[in-house]
Amino acid sequence: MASNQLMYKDLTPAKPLDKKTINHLVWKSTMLQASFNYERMQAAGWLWSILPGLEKIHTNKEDLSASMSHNLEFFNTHTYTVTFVMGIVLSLEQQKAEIGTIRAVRVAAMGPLGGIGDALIWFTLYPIAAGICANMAINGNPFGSLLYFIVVFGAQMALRYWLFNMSYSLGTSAISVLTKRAKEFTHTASMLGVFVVGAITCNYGATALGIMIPNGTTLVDGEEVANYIDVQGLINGILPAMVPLMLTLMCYYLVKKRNWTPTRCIFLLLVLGIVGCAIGIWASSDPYTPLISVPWKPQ
Amino acid sequence: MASNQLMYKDLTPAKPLDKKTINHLVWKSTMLQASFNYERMQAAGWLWSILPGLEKIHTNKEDLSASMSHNLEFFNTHTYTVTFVMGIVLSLEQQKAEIGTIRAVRVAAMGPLGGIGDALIWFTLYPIAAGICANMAINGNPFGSLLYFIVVFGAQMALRYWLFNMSYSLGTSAISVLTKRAKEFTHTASMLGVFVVGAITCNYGATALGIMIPNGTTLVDGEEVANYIDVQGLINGILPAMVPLMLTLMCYYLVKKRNWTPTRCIFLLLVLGIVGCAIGIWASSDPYTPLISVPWKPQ
Amino acid sequence: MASNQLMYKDLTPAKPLDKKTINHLVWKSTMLQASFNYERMQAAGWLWSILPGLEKIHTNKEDLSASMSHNLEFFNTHTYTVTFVMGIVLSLEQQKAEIGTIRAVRVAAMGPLGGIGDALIWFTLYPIAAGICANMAINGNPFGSLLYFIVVFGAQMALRYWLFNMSYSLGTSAISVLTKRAKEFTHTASMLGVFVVGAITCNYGATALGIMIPNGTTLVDGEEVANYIDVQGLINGILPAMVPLMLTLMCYYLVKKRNWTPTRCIFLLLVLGIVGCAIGIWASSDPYTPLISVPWKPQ
Amino acid sequence: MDFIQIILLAVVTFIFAIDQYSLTEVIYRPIIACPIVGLILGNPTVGLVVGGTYELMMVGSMPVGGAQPPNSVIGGVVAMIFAIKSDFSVEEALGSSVIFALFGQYAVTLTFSFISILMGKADQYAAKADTKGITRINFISMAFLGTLFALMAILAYVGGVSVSPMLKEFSDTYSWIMAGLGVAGGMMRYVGFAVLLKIMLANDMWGIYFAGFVLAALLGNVPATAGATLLSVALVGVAIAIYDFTVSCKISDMNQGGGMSDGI
Amino acid sequence: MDFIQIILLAVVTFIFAIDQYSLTEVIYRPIIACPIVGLILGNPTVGLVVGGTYELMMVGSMPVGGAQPPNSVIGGVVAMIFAIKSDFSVEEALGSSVIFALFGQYAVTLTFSFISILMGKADQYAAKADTKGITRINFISMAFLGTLFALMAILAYVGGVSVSPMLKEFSDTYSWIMAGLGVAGGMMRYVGFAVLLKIMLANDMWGIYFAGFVLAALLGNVPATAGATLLSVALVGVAIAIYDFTVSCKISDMNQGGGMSDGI
Amino acid sequence: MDFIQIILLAVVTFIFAIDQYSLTEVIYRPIIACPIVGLILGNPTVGLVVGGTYELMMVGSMPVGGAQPPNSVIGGVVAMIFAIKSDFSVEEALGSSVIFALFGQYAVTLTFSFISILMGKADQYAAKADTKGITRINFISMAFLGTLFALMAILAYVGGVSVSPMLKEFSDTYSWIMAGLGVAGGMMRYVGFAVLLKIMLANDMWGIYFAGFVLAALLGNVPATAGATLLSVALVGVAIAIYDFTVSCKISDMNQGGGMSDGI
Ligand SMILES: OC[C@H]1O[C@H](O)[C@@H](O)[C@@H](O)[C@@H]1O
Ligand SMILES: OC[C@H]1O[C@H](O)[C@@H](O)[C@@H](O)[C@@H]1O
Ligand SMILES: OC[C@H]1O[C@H](O)[C@@H](O)[C@@H](O)[C@@H]1O
Repeated sequence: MASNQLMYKDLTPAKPLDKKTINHLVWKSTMLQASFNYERMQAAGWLWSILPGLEKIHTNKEDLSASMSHNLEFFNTHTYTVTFVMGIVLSLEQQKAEIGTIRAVRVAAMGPLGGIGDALIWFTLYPIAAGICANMAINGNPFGSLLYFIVVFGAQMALRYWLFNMSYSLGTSAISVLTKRAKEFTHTASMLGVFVVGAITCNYGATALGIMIPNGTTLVDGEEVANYIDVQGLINGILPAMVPLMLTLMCYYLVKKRNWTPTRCIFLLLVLGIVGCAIGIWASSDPYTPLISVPWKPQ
Repeated sequence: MASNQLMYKDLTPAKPLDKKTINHLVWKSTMLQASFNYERMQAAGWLWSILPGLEKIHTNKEDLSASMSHNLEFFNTHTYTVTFVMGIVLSLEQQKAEIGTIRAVRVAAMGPLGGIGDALIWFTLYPIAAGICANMAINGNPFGSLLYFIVVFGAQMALRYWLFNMSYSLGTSAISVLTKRAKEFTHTASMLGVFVVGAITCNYGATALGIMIPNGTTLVDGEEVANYIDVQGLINGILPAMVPLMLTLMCYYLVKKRNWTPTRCIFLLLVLGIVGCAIGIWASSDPYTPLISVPWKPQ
Repeated sequence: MASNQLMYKDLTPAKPLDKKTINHLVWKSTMLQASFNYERMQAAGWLWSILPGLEKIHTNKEDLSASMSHNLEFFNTHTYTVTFVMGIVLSLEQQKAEIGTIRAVRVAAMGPLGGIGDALIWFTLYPIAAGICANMAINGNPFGSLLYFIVVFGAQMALRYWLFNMSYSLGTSAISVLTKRAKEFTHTASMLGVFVVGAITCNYGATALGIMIPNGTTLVDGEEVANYIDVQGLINGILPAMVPLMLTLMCYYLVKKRNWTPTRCIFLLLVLGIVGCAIGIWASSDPYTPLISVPWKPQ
Repeated sequence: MDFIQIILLAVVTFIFAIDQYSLTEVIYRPIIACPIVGLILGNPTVGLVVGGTYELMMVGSMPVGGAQPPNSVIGGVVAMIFAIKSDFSVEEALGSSVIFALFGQYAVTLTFSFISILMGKADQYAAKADTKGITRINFISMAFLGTLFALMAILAYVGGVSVSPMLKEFSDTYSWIMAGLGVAGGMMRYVGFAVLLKIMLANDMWGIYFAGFVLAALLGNVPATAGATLLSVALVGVAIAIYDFTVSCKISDMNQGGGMSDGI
Repeated sequence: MDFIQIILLAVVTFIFAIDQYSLTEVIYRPIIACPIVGLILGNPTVGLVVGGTYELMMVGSMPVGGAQPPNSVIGGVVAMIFAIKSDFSVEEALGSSVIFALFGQYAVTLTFSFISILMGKADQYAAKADTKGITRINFISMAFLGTLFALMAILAYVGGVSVSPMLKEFSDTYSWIMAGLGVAGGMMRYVGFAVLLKIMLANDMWGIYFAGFVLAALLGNVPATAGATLLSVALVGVAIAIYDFTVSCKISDMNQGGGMSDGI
Repeated sequence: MDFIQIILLAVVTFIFAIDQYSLTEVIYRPIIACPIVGLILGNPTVGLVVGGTYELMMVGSMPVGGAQPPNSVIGGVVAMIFAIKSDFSVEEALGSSVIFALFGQYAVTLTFSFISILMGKADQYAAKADTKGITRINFISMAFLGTLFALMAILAYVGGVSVSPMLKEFSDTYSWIMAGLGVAGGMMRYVGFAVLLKIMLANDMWGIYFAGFVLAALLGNVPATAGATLLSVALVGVAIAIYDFTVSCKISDMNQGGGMSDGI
């Protein structure tokens, strides 16, 4: 292993990557998670993705191995925005920057980009596309599926392409900004993420109570009609989507303060869902009879 | 009077207050305004509230009198959030801090906490509770009254308890923050207060004009129906709740720039209300005939 | 020309302008653009507007000519908010400040005031007035026109009057603020302007697509009714007012990045409008038949 | 004239009077106090209706910085007497009570002036570390306030029943006065708002005031969010407050020669 | 052909032309100018309808930084002539007038170029402290603009009446051209927006632009706040602006070695 | 039992499994994958209905920081088998599939643990600059994941058809379990939210979280903006982000001895 090498042997800047190689790299970036694992996350996929670039840049085998080695260190970012990191790292490699610098830039970039990606892609782009297309599909229109593909894949490839080219051309001029501003970038990206997740908690949080407390009867057209107090209705009057909010905060608390694994949370929710229906407290699109007959779940 | 003493005689820190005393103090805090007055506001009630703590801390009579004396100085904050001040002051007393420090902390804390309390409790919590419960009561449901009590008193005691314990355990570590950040705390609390009051001006400002300017007639089903221009409707098209806004700004102007007392403002509003109805310009849930017959108030 | 003079000959401060002269100047300010031109914009009108003041201040003819000369330099601001500049400049003239100072203040003030004026007057006050009054006029009510005049002209004159008096009385005390804060003023004014323009893009952007894609037929009451996919409806589901937004951004791009003149943009829009209707893609209040018969424009 | 009623009324009013500033600060609110009075006067349901309506009218009429709003305890007691003993409608009862609420406010300010006098005594107790003395002063103060209010309630009961036919006739003839009182009652809260603004509003906060106003206009006019208006506003307000505080601290740290700040 | 009408039309157009940039800057607006023209041409009601509609179409088409939008004075005069003299519908009249509004815009830029030439003269007057000379230059400029517009109005009157049957037929046959002109007329404002953005929009302001957009989308689509959209946006904008200014000043004070800043 | 169906199903599942993390990261989504499975099983329309419904259920159930949500590929395949082969309703099919999606999630974590073992090998290849070796490791990983999933799909097909009558009866008798599974399925996304918050939420960001919540409540409940909720939120979020970044940079520049910052 050559990973404790500080500088490349051959310090002559390589030729800038040509258009073709860049396009190849953009497509290759989709393989980032081919070998995702819990030890180094995307490391091996990252290395694989940038290999076509590294091979062009490091004609010297010793340097290539040095480069490959440090690019096999822990790596994790969003799978679309990764091309920004690719562009800047390859630009540094091409200019034969110090290995420590390359590593610092890679690490400084991957965090905020991961956060922004999760928020704006997983939690914004996909839900938007789902919102537009799902109902078409549900109505039996295959164009819904097609449109979904076009929107998400189109946006994805455009983003990958644009980010790569932008950051590659920024190149060294962006290093100082990236490392000097790392703290600010992370803070800003986190704010954006938290804001978006706040929104999606409300917008796509669909869990609701199905508790209808009997409240006497009224005579309508000579017939006795039962009245119910709809607890979810009362909650909506206090704060809409309060149940999803509470459940999210509960999960947050468990994951953050009690160190639960996400999987454990998932099982808790499974239990909550089933037990809740056993005692008839959840609303369900699917009509059901609780296990226990409860007064708030009229047959 | 011993209030010009700078330090306690006995500087050995007292034993931390036990759980029982703390609970006692939390309940005692509800007596903060027992002897509210215009000279020192809540001072004597404040002293009374923290006495159980002081007695435990200052076994030395001289120190007790010194402590009681400086705790009788002018004091005013919100009656719920006061426990935050209690916690930190008692923590300082227990550690036998310099009297000047205790005084500074007490004064730095009472202002912003008062503002936050007024805004978030008087102008947010109570109106929310009223909004939820009043209509139940109006419909004859005694649960409305009960729920109101549960919500407001529950929130109150939880807040008192939490704030006391938090600030007591923060203790000395919070002093520097509190005194160093006093300006920022006040600014932030004021912003919050102003924001909330802006909202409640719109949300609970119910005053409306009842001016209906006759505007010809239309033939509907063979009958002549009079048309009216609803001035309030026009105003709503410019800015909803404009009348409450204007009246609030008027009161602000009088109180702030003309040094009116609030009571004088209240009398002005009384006159405005009555005179306005005399000439038929206000809308009223209670139908009325103006003193003077005016064209914009059709019978 | 005396414009390279640095100081006035007579440095004794002149008598403050009397109420009458001030009122005269406020009215005179409406002539700011009497001789608007592409070389110096409002310079000659500006000079004309402040002349009554300059004549009172500079009894010495040499100074008057010096003052007139430097006040003929390039000048451009919003035509209502100009009185703020007038007030402060005349206050400096009256105190016989250095000519460089006067020039600096004039230049520092005109930029942000122009921006604020454009945003809050051209793009806020006028549209609000139009929104309130236009429909009255369209319904044949001449009061709509009258109200428009009252609102806009009233606001205008009140603003001119208030700004003049405020800035004149601020006088020298405001110089340091104005010049020291010039950057901040400009930034803030720009933010305000951009925010308001964002709003009006959405609020008054009325361009919409008229594309109705045929989508089979349904049997309603025994009759075949054609179904259409309303493309504008789909767009509204993604972002309301997206078309106006795109067109605005297009114009921005052309004007900013491609250095197009506004007039060229106008012609482009003219072509877009006509060609778009030729192929039936625009919605129009006026029913029309496209030049080319297209499937998405049912007859 | 029912003595038991009078005595019970005096007792609860005594308690409500103190509860306005100490104890729970909740049961004195019209929505709770009025039904209790209603129970005493024999019609708790009218108490609920009057209480709920009056509660809404009194939203925002809160003491801020010691400035007293019209007094809802006296207002509520009087309104209940009119509503039950004299068969006034809810509107009439509340309209008529507006004036009496002002008397109540006056009684409060009187009390607060009186208690000021006791402060010298309190200083002496403190100097002698006489904790009993401090306790005594607080009890005296509460007793004073409670007694004053109880007396006013008795007076209202006795006077209210006899004066009400006249008042009823008056309110029919001069409907504009009753309506005007009702409108004025709804306006009282603006004074509370103004006092808070006086204390809090710095010149750089006008914008924030209007922003709160606009946000409430939006939330309050969308049916699904209307009920959550103030809670939502508070949440957004907290967001702004945290941000403001964080930035202010960072800036002031810079000033003090660099340093570290982590927000709250 | 009615001479009185022509003369009156020329006179008011002369005034409107100047009023666009000086005087009131209000009466030239379609909502006022068109009814006046309508009065002259014998049908003020049509003037109100055309004026109100045209006013809405011209919202946002304002001169920014000296960049001229299509000219609403000429546009309005021509539309009125078509609507009254040739019985065009409001849509047809306004559609047809779009082209003429462009001529009007051209006339304005011509004038502004011409006046540039006078600036040398103005410098000489200033050097001689000749205040009369400055006055004269301003009067000449206004007279030039007014006269040019008055002539265009006369031409429109004379030509409009004779050309209109042809135009009418044209507009029936080529309804897409008329519709296209109308659509284009509604698009003109985007240029105004773009020019303002060009002047103001720094890179760090894209977000604020979209925030304004989203706020307006919300306010404009809630019926109760729709009418108040722009006023509300302005209030919120002022809140943001004050905050930005306060923070910027604080930061820049820090930079200059600490100091005091109290916001505005 | 149709062999062609089984083979095709195995092949597409193999691809979807890889596509979850590499390739397009789109076609594996229920809205696309389910119709494809439907095509294979002979009923693409049911595939569209199940896929669209499942897509909405899976919104927000995304991997964040490597934390895996219930697996929608396996969930989708199983649901499709139930829906087509066993005539379950969409709700029943999706409810039943929730458990299987958990198995799928387990298979993924298994794979990610297995691949960890290969990293030592990868280091050796890197040290020798053996690019082929790196390529090989990636292919092996994908093949492992794909094969595991393909096997699960075959198992589901074979087992699903035989187990379904029992399951059907079960789901009729214990409707609360099926409903509970459905409700739980809709809750899974909260874990995704919580994981993101865990990574991102600093103490000074609670306000911003609630602000996002409130803005979405507004936008989502105004019909005209509901469709644009998340896009609008993103735009406003970008506005806040840019502002925060600009201010933070300015402040930190001050700290470093003054300097210039122009925002982004
Ligand atoms: O303003 C702070 C505080 O001041 C006084 O003590 C009273 O009016 C309280 O109700 C208020 O909370
Ligand atoms: O932009 C400032 C200013 O520039 C020019 O003077 C004109 O276009 C005015 O209408 C505008 O207000
Ligand atoms: O959080 C960043 C990133 O972490 C992991 O790599 C995966 O969960 C991705 O889906 C995610 O985008």
